[in-house]
Amino acid sequence: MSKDPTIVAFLCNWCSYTGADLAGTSRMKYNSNIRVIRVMCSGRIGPTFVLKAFREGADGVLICGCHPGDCHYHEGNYKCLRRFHLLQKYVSQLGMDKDRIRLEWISASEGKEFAELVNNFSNKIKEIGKSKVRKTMEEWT
Amino acid sequence: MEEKRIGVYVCWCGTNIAMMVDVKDVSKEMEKLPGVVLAKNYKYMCSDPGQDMIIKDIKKYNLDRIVVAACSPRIHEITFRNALENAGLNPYMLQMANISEQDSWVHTDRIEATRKAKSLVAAAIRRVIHHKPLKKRIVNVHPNTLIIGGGVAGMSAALELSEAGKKSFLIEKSDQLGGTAAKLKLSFPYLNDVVNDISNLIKRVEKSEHIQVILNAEVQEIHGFIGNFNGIVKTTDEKEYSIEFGNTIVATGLKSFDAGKLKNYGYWKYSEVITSIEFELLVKQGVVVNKKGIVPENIAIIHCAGSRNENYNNYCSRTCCMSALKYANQLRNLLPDANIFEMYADMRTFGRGCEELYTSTSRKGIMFLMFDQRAELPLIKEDERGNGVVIEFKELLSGEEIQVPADLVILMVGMEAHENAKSVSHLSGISMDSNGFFIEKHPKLDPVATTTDGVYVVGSCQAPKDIPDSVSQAKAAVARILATILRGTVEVEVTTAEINADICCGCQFCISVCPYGANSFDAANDVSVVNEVLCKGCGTCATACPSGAISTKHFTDEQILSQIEGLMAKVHELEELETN
Amino acid sequence: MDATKNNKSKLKLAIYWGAACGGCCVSVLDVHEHLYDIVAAADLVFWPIALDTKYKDVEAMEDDFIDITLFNGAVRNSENEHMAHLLRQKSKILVAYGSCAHLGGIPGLANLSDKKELFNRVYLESESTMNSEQIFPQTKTEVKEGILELPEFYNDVRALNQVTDVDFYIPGCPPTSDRLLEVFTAIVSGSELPPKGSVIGAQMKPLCDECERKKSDKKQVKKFLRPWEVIDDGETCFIEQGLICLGPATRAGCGYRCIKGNAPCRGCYGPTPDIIDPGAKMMSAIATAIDSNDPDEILEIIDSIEDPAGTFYRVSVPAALFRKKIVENNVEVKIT
Amino acid sequence: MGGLTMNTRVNPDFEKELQKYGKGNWNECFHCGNCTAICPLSEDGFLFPRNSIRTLQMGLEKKLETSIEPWLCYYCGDCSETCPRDANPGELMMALRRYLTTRYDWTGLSKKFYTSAVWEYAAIAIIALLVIVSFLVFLPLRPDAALMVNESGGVMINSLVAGVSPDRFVTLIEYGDWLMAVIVGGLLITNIFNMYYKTIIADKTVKIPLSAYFKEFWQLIYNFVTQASFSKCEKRSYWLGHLLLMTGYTIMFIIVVVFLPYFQIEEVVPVWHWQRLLGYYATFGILFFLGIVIFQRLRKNPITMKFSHASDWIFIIMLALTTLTGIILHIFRLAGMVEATYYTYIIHLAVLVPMIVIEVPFSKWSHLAYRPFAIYFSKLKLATLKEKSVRKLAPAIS
Amino acid sequence: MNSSSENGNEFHQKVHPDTLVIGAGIAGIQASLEIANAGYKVYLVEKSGTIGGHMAMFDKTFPTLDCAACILTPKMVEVGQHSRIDLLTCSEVTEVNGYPGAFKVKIHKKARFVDQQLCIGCGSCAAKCPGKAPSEFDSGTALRKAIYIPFPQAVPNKYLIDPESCLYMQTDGKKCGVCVKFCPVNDCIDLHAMDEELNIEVGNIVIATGFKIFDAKKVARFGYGKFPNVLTSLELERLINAGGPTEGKITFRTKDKKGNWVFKPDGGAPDSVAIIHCVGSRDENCNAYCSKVCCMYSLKLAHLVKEKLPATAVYEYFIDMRAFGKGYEEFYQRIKKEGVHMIRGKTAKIEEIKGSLKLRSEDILNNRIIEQLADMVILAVGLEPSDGVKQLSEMIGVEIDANGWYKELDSLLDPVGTARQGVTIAGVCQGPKDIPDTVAQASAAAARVLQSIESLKEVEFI
Repeated sequence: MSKDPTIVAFLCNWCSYTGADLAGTSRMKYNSNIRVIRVMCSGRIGPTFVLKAFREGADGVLICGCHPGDCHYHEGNYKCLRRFHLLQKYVSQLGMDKDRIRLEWISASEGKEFAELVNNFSNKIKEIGKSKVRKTMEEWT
Repeated sequence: MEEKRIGVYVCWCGTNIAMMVDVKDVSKEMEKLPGVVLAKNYKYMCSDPGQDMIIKDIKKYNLDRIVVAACSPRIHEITFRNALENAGLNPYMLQMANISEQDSWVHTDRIEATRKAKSLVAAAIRRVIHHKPLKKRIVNVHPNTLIIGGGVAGMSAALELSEAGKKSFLIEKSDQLGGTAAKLKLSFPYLNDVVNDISNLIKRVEKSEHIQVILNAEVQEIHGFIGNFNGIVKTTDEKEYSIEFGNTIVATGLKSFDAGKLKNYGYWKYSEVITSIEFELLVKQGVVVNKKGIVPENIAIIHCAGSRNENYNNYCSRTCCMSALKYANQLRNLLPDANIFEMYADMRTFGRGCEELYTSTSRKGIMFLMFDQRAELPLIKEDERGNGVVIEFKELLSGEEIQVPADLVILMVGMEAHENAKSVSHLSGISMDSNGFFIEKHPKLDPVATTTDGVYVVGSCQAPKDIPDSVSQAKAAVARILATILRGTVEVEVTTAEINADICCGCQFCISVCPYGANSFDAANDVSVVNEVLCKGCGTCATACPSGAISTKHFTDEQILSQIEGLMAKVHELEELETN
Repeated sequence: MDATKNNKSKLKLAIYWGAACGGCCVSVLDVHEHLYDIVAAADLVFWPIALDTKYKDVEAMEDDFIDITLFNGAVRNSENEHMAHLLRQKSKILVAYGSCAHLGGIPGLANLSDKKELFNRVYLESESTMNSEQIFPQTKTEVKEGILELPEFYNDVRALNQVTDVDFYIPGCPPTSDRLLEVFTAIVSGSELPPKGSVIGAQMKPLCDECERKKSDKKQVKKFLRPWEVIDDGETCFIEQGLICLGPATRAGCGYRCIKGNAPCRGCYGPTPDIIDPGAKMMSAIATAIDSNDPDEILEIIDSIEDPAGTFYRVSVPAALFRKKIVENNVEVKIT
Repeated sequence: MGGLTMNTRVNPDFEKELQKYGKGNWNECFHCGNCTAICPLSEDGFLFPRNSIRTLQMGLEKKLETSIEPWLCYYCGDCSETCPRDANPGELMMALRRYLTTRYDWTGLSKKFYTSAVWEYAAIAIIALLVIVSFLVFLPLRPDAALMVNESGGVMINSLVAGVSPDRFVTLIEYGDWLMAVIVGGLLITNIFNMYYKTIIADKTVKIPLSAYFKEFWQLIYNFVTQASFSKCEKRSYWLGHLLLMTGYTIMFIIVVVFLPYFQIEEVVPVWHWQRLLGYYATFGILFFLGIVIFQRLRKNPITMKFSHASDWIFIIMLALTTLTGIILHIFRLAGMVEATYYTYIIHLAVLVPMIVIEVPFSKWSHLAYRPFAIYFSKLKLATLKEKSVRKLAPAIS
Repeated sequence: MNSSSENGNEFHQKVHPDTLVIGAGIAGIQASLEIANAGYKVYLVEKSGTIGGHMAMFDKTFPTLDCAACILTPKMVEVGQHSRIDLLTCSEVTEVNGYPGAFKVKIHKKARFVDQQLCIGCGSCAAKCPGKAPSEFDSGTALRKAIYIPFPQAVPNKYLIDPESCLYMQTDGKKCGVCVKFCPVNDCIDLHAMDEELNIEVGNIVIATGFKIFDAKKVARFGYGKFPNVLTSLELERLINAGGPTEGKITFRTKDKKGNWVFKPDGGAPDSVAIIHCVGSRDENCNAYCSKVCCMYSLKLAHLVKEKLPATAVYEYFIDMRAFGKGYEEFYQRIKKEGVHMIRGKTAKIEEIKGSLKLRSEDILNNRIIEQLADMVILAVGLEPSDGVKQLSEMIGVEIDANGWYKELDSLLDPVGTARQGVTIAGVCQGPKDIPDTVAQASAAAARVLQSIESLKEVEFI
């Protein structure tokens, strides 16, 4: 079986994690190569977590937060948006395809949208192919 | 560091998980991980025997950390934390892995789903190693209650509280109490005259010394958390009240759908076409005439105006069928020999006494016609054969394309969210679904509470409902509030931020980041400090802190990084297993 | 001075430089007159920049002969690696002295490109080079006198701890002499050494703790500027003036000498404790300081940060999670 | 949008109009489809009774007038028993049959009789009087009637009238019969044509080829004779009872009208003679079933007998009186009581003639004709609608 | 609160802080928890051997399809472990005297014959027990032993003996008694335990007696009881439930060796399932009222059948599809999209032909008769007041309406109070309703109790 790429997803507890649960209760089907880590707000997700995920071998990182204006803590998602763009610039400077990192807004009632997002992102990552970060960094020749 | 003793429990959840995830294989695999003392699986972990098993194991094997792989932590993290507490273990030494809503229910390949479950549980195990015991914070509860919305739900809640001797602030946007209920003449299903019932209710609210009614007022801001809220209310004549309260009840109700949007009904074009709200006014004055002032001979009542249709509102507004029957009865009394037509999609008369009203109304010579409210709506146009209009549509029960003459058409407009619903949800820190209704914590576990402690949603603002159901919900919220007031204190979430003074250099990056102003600069010690009372634990400042001095309890960098490591390590291990 | 004299009372001190600029060795001299105290307390047995001890002399020493070795400079080629292993074998305490040994330093920036791009740039494309036959340096070249050998040029630069086991780190580019002195006197006085692997000669708190510039909570930036684009008022914190200063993410201990020279901190003293990626935290802080919520405006402001990798990892690319260039097939990289 | 096809306008008043033809709270029906499903006679293309209730509720007069579904129902009452809303659909079909009878009758008398019982009673009384007077005046009893007893002691029935020979008397009666038959038959046939026009000709949706008429003709006879579809109803006892009555009545009709001369003869044939047996069977058939019906209608149980319209009673009573007077006539005749026979004979005719004249074309009797024709017409339509929807398919739902 | 005239209906002085809750379905459980969590004592009286009521039998709940056990069992655990809730199972209220605020209640507690403290729930007694009876919890789809636990997650999670099916008790001690021998804990089972009478004093009474389902045998034309594969909706719920007799598989009802009809996991799955709405409801011949929940639970069952047997064709015969609540209409549209055939037209009768069932119904919207062969037919039976409602209402002095549902004080503004102060009603005993409305009404009843204790407390709350 071809090694399916692995995607690490950081979901905020109030909106996107609830949306993912809703996709579950509505029995939507999506690609199983995604692994979810729950944080209280998308504002908690910073470059360190994303870089660590890639360093540990993730092929794609998905960050989801509440729609602008819906954040349970009012502004967490805006901060996440700012870090996301700077991080994309940094990683492309290091030679990694910046589309391996994706930020989307998923609300508590958007189960279907979450399922579609996962499928479409995992297809995109399959297209780009598996990430070489872990191999490159562990190579000491 | 003393050695960690972890217990892992994988739940079948009946067949919900077991049908797609090989739970036995997962629990066997987890035994190999470092720190894991035992790994078991059981049919219903959240049940009595399930929780007992955890409690007994903790005592028997003196476990100090528990991982439960089951459904979403949003549903049962509290349940298992209580189980840990009963076993004498700090409730925060628990980590859950969501292998049902986010694994077995959403994948189709059993091998893949089981492999995913293994990496999720391995990640949870690596994370729980870094969990630290946390003590729940107890805060006092202010006995007053803020009630937003002076409709029948808000008033019932205020009255129930005042009869228990508790004070409440009743804030009403318009200039009078009563909301939609005040506009009614009769109620369904027993067609009792409610005018004086509602006015008595309003009088009792105005008379009660425990209820401070503030009309023409809107809440500008709310700060604080359960038990310790404070807010500012501003009235249209610029008066300002700053109030303190322990709980909030949102009872803002709904407004009626704007009939003008329904092109086919020509609400603005024809004076014969009125909405149910306008009909209530007419019938209250006891004279039923259309806008031309003519007493109608043919009256058509059209259900589902703006409801159950993709182009307008997709949901059912629940109370219009019964109101329509009520109107048919009122019309029959006022105009004994008028022809009354009632056009419905599904006759939804489900409540107590409602089917009986439907039966008795059918005996009153009312022609019930069925139309498909999801297809093209019936068309209203001029009646060539005389004054008044004609409604043309396909009647489903006979399959005939028919024409109904009418010189009065009553549109049973559905309900929808107020324009300012979004700002109310912001204000009180609750969330709204795609239809604009406020989201309850759990439709069955907790139908009136919200994910924000101390804030309750009652009445139609949570979803369209009739008066008795709204009153039930209002009193249900009061039950929970009375319980917290009587106990005097309430436990508050404790995953707030904390600043390590040895590392913090006072660079003040974190001050402006916090929307709640929980971080402040202590000039004396040249460090920033967190006000645990205001902090809600979102963690944005922890990620913004350049020196890593700030971390949020239970979501520290170390915990999340180790969760990532555990996750990916298991993925690679299984991949190697796969290839060779 | 006879380095090999076996004088029991004196400590045997060795200083070596790998891929370095020599600044660290010079910083040892910066102690000025205290040099005599050092020399009094310790014998310099190996210090290529100053003494003529040969490699084979070091190889001749028995293990742990040297008490303390201050290894500065990164590991760029096989010679640096060889000496690193050798000195590790020969010395009781191996100290990564200075940013290059500690984090990879300025040479570490080479990791943003790979060996092929470097060689092309240096030996083909550089404006002053005429190399039509495309001759590249080889590890072995035949000449009539015999075989010339050069050390192998590794594909990436590494910090000392990525090559061998390091006891202590003294950060700084170069480390300030006062810190060196304090460390040295501490060792000489035989006081109890901190746990292995800890960073010495620097504080736990970031630079802002020392820095006298006025700080406030107005950390919102509409546009990031380069030092020459701002008339610095000399008092307020650089970040509040739109300059990226890595002070808040860098350990104090250097006496904020750069900021005294009106230049924003470059982070040479390395990250604060328990940080797994030196640049990521500062990048996160700076991004959070962007004063806009509109995606396009954010991109615009980020355009004003020309070179995130170079800015946030000035001295620490090899110590980063993304420690070197990743070659992905479909991504061509714009070399600034 | 809907402009093209002329939408038929609903008429809420029609339902009040129909109340006259039968009591039933049909507007209580909420269209659950239970009655149509429970009825074994309802089939695709001719669904009833729900469809008819709907048409009635909406006041689609034209559609109602052209529908033959009411005639396909034999009123077994299953639908009314199981109706969740007590809308008793069975009674509606009965009312519709009465209504349709008035619509088919071009003279308008039927409507008068159905809508006001007084008219019907009056009409019957007038005709009865007419018969009695005409007898008393034109065919008085012979003074020496007492002699008119034949050797076996039975009254020579045909020779009771003064101045008229027995065969002459019989032919007179026969002429009367035929005259009545012609008038009444004519009316009935024209009504049947009216029914044919309304249900087949006016219905543009289906064109019946000529060949179908002959191919399906056997249906007409078969259903007339056996009421085959009634046998499909759950309660077969209703069918048998009705069959008994029908056969008895037909026999009586044939004996009295068609072969009058061979039956109304002077001699009194012995008991076991086939003519008398035939008579006794016919009488028993009618009386037995009528007895049950009358008993049930009085007790208003079962549900089919719960609502009795005036026309129901009149039809039953007239039929019963005719039979009873026939029996008494027979007894008096056998007993040789000449005067009694004569007067009973007059009364017998005074009941028989109005029944034929009123009931046959204008009232309940007409269902004998309309039902078989309705079945025949329905078979015609079904035969031409070749693509009869295959019943046992999985419902293709949008 | 308008007080009614006779003195027997008025609070006179301080209200006794304890509360009696009758019936431990989700309504009783919710009310007890709300009151107990506010610090007052609750006596929770339950007729059967376990709390949980009907909700415990369901697999999933509409419209969110989250599993019923996942919602209910934690609340049951909380009740089981709550220090201020005194749980009395196998008990019934026999007498209520006193007046509002000071009711004296006599409770008859049937013997469980197994000591609740000692029993460790090992189950070795049940393994050996010869006595068998249809399991009430599985609504007859499976058999249980005479000594049994109603269901694995029951609270109290202890065994009890059903005297009717216990050989020992039927032959008053001559035969069997095998369970005592095999019980590892000595004198844990006492086959001669006597019933008890308890007398308690409470200030408020909450009635939450729930419902029983309509007996489908009353509609003979559907052939329930005659044709084996005509099931009630509750029976299908038990089949679909993983804890049920077939571990979640939908199978036919087959005859076992001894000739009684049982469901076995390998009983073979149906290829077509028809669900008939309004069985016993909206019917003048049975119950004229609408039972409010059958449309929605039928949609849910259709979805669950489709989910477990994707190839099976599912039909729903309904009159009006009453999907009125939050998310209900969207759920209805979703089920339609999942390929469940919705036919407007109530089935009239069912006949059995060569093992499969022929349904005859009118497909009104497509203007035709459908005679459909289905392997299995589910009757969406309506709700009726539970047994004993009449006596209980007379005992407590509150009225019930013609259909047997308790009468609320004011149909508009007080759906939980009754004509007698101190007595409140919650849940389906006041009329059919779904779980969210039941839970809300239970909390509302609790509010009335708390408010009554609070308002007449001597010491004014500071």
